[in-house]
Amino acid sequence: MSMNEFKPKIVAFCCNWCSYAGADLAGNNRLSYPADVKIIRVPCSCRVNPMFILRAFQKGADGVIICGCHPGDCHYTSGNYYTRRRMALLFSMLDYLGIERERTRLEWVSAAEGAKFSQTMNEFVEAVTALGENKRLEDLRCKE
Amino acid sequence: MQRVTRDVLVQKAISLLSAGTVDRVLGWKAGEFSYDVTPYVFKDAEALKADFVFDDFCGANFSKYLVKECGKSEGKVLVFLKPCDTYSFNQLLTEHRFDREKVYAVGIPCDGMADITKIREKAEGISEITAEGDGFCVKTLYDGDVKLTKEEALAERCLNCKSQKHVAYDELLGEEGEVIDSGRFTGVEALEAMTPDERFAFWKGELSRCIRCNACRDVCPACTCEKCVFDNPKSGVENKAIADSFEEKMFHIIRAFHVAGRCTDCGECSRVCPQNIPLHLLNRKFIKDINGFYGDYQAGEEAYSRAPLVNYTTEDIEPADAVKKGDGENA
Amino acid sequence: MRKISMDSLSALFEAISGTMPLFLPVDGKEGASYKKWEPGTEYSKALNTNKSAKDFFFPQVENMMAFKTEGKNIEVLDLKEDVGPFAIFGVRACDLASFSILDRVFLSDPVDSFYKARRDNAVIISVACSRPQETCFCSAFSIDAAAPGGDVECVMADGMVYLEAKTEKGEAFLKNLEAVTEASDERAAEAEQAKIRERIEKLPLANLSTDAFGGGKTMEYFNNPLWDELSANCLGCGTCTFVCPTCQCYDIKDYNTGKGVQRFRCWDSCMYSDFTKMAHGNIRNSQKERFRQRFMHKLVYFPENNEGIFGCVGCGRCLAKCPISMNIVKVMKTLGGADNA
Amino acid sequence: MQRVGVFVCWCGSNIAATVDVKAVAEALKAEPGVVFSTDYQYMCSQAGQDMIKEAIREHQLTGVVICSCSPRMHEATFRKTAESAGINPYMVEIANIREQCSWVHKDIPTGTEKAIILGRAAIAKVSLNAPLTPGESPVTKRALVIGGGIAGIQTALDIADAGFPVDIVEKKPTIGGKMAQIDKTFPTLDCAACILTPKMVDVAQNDKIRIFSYSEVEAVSGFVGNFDVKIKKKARFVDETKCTGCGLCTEKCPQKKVPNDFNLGMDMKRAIYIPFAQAVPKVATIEADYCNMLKNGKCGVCAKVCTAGAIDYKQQDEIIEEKYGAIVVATGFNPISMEKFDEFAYNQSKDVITSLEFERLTNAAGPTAGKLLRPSDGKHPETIVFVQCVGSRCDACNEKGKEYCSKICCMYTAKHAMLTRDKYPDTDVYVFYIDVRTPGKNFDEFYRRAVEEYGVHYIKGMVGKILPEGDKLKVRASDLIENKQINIDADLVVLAAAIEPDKSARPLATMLTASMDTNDFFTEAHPKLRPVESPTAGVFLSGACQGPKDIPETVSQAGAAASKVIGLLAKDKLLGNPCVAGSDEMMCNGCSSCERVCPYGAISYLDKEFRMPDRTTKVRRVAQVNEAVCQGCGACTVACPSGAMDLKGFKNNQILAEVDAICR
Repeated sequence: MSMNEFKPKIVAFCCNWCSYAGADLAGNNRLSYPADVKIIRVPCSCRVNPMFILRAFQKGADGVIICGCHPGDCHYTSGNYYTRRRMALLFSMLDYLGIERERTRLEWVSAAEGAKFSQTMNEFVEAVTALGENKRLEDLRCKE
Repeated sequence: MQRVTRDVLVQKAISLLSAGTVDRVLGWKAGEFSYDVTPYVFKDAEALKADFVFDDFCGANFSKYLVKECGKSEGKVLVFLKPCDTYSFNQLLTEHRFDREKVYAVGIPCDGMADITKIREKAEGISEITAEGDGFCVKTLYDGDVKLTKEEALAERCLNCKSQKHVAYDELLGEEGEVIDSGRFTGVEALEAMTPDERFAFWKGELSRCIRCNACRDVCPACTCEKCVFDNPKSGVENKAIADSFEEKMFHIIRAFHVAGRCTDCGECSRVCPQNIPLHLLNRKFIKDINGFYGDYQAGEEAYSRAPLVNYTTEDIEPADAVKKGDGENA
Repeated sequence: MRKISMDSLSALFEAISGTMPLFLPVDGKEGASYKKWEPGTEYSKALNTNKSAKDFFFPQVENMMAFKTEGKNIEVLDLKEDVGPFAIFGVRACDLASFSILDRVFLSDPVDSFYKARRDNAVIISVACSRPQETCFCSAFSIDAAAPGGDVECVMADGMVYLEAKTEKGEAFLKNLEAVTEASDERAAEAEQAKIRERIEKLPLANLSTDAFGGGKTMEYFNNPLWDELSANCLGCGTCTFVCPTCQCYDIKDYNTGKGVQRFRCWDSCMYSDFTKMAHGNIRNSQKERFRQRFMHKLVYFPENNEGIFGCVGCGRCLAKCPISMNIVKVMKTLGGADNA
Repeated sequence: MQRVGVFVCWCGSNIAATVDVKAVAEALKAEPGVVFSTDYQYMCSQAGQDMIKEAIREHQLTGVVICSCSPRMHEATFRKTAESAGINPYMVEIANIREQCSWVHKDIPTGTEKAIILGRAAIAKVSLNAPLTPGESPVTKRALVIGGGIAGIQTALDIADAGFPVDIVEKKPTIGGKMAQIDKTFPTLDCAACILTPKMVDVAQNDKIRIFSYSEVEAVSGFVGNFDVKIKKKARFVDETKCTGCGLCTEKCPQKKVPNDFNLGMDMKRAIYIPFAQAVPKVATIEADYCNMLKNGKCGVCAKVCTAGAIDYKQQDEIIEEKYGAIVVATGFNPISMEKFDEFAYNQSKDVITSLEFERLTNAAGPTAGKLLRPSDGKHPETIVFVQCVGSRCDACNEKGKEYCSKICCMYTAKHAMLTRDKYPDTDVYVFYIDVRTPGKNFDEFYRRAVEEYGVHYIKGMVGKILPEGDKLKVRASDLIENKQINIDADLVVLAAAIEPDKSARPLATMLTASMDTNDFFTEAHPKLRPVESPTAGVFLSGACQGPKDIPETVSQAGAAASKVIGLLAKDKLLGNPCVAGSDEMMCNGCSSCERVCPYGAISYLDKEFRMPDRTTKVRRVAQVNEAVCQGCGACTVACPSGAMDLKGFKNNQILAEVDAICR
């Protein structure tokens, strides 16, 4: 590993009931994924405001992933259905503005899917690393 | 040229005033020139006779004014609504933003409104603009008469008019029109067909002109928040100017997202932008996506309908597929 | 007086650019706006730019300083940029007049050093308005669009541009351009100026009068009931303020970059609900009060404090840009009574 | 400014092996607001907790950050620790540096760097935390059961047994529901009435239970522990308190042409009637549409013969208002209408009947006194065809039927076929099926007996068409196993109609703000783990209103719902989750976006007078969150464009602060 290899900053919003527990399970099973991923716990994926995602990019994130319960399994019955609509429209809009679509992702990870959590994060980090630094949604003031 | 004349509207307003149905009239007031009409609340027949205008420059959508105007007196206010204004009217009703009982809405036909910015590109030093047949004749200070076709003079939103039908009114003047299968998404489709690099360059060129005057927001009938997040220091995203190119994107993405599923595509945002940014291309992207992802939905078409972003089905499209669909597959 | 043919303008621009950066109106999607000249850049034919020329001296956003934090330590960084000489070509009389209004604010004690640095370094080449527009009313403020002034004054007539130095700085500047210009007498330029003055007299707003306004009129207008209807439908946006060449209000804000704090100033608008917001709230709570402030400032308060000089130059941008077509001319005509109607 | 203490746990070597805990504690000491930072081997141990408590006191900490295992593990532990040291338990934040750091990353520099960032995010968040207190609300110790079928009966009995008063609202004149109409039950073949009616009597005699029969729920407001319900008691024109149920009126009433709905219209009743002999309450009811006295004032026979003086032609609908702590929905099911199934000739021939009609035909109290006779001509049918899955398991595009399996039809059809062959061995019995589904105790044995012992002809295939011809029903069907078309001349055809939720369920769900699926079955709070609770707190589900069920399943769910209700009513006060949504009224537009996405119906609106900054007053519609109902998902916070709606414990600025700290 060379010293100046690009290490992306990844913010992962995980719902408390499924995906955060899935991440814990990945830990229990020692299923590794890059340390570039930092998790923020939210009660439900529907708590994730598009503003949080844009803010992450503004402050220097290179990728943002949102993880929630599988459709139909939401602890709050319907929260993730709203998430799905909001993110479908938001991601499509970001794509429309010419921002790389691989920088945002929504995944359904259950509390039992530690392996899926780890695999998803590995894939996501790989995809974002391939894109390189986030230039299109950056705020120059927040750069070094 | 509008098929309904100013005199008809004035007469209607005076008769409703004298019958006591309404105690004031929200209308357009003549300005200094042929084109600079101002929204104005007329209180009596004299003022109406003197200053009321209705012509090809009455583009302002009055629906939003009702939010402020309704509380001002016990009586009803008369409002004239063009077909596209009625969609905003319904949407505001859906969101409980004004008291329907305090309004008397008269639907009026519209033959498209002229865009003074577009006319200025063709004619400088305008001393008078008159409708002439299907187009316009612009008398200029230095270049004589300049003739403009409808396409050269009408606002983009009117050339791509989505509906001649009034979806809300107490009374209708003239014949009811139809919903139009317009080409309003062609601009969005053209962008979708570009590469991401081209799209990024396009939007950079457009949004970098933004001066954050907030005119788009302040005129928007979907933006009636008591306090906008961008004005609220507690929101964490408040700002008064575009201090970094990121903020122009933040402002316009969030604004478009906040009105997604609620935007009636009235086009006021693009009309008022002092920097000519085609802001409707953002809102229309959301409208087109919503139609493509969740089935056709026109905000305001039906009062009290459930907007797509406060609704769901268990079979909705996944975001990854949605983004791919934006490549033009859902054209 | 020097002259150069319109067809050779690019040679003039190239010559100026050889010594300092040159900015001039260029057509864009928004209309004309000032851009830096590069080979191939076309000078706009538009009468005036979409936004005013005040941005050169008082930009919308300007970084002032930064606080860099490291753990619990803090370091203050000066972010003032070094400003070198630059030239602005194509400034019209109204915008030029606006500079002297801004100077009264920014160059009076305490002097705004950011503003002053730019102002001192600028060479302003004005252009007389051969084709004033229907929205123009600079004559109401005794501004002569035929002789705008500046460091160098240009008059364009019959395919020629006539340049005349108006200041020492301008003389030096023109001297440097002798290779691309030739000497000329004043006749053609003066003839054009006379024509321009005739045109101005025929403009629709030519009769607009400021007689009803000025210092000492605060009580006459402040409680005028007409403010209610004038402001009734104002959207409270900042369009008029931001296109205005004389509006000079700003806010100073801090931005947390995560690594420290960047302090910047940016334009503010008295039309905004959070303008001059203080601990107790706003000093002007209704849109009527805010609207009144903007026009009272331009028509009464500013002249009261500045030897009768009004805070408006009649550029007409707000007439063209206000989303509801409410503007200073309508305010003057409504409040000013029969003289103006 | 918060005074934050940071406690970095080694978790033995679980964390310390991959994270340099000392370096983490040292680095976090430099963060704004941090006044104390340390590390320890086991923070969750008694010694570790004591260390935290002591630091809170010594350094006057106002916020605590624990860098340790997952908050799902010890958040509650550390909150209690903080509380016992005198600070609000919600002033604690956990940085998960074990499951989400030390266990998934390999080398110490990487692990340490990430642990510091996670710690920073927790510090940034806790700096914006505010003390939170769970709301308290009292519990009205009375339950309402909506629906008086076996589900409602069982739930009511179990709740009453625990000592809590229960009201049953039943829209029919008697409780008993569908089970009262059934003849025998599978797979034991005991008589339905024999096991149901004693329970009905228990209900009637239980002094904790009130029955509002011939009544409907009119309006529901309030929330868990505190529901206000309006019940409409429909006029039955008989004074319940006076009627002795002697039945004389029902014999003397001259209006004999009233279709008997209890027998599904297969015979007639009088205009004044008692649905069946064991009805509870055993009180007569007048069918107003048919009563001559009520229609034109000419008759009055019943009043004349009633020795108790119970007849009251002037009786009006009555509204009862009552408070409840819990509501159980037990609205049950109905067979779907066969009107659209032309291919089965249900409308053309009286001899094509539904399974429920078949139950009445074989019931001793039914229209034929239990003899299996054809409805058309009263003859004994010799060839009987049963058709399964009529309207069940249909394609989504088929608008006639349902996509789901109705679950009970396989078993009752086997029961019908078996009983027919048992009583009438001379009959030929065919059953057409798609699959035979028998996943229940003794179910498959039961079905095999029908085939093997009773010689019922089970044919895999669907009936394509039934044509009435003379006194026969020409049944055209396919046999998928033999792969051939078959034609049967049947005397009687019995359709196993799909079942659907009762039509009253949808408006009731709206009143309760309880969610439903697309088939109008009530949705559970969790499909696996909370199957008898609705997502709306305080609303419970019993029986087929939640999905198709047989009797034993219904009874067990009824008992489970009762136990949940008892658990709720046993509490004097309800403690809420303090991490709930709240609306800033000064910013709220009253637009209803939040209300529309709330899965719990926790948001309502109020027209409130506000004093505006310009010293005027203005009435505005603003959102109100009922903290007892809100579960804290946060859907509303994103739906709100103005940001007026925020979620305590996960406020916008807290999450933004975490984002900022991570991306720094």
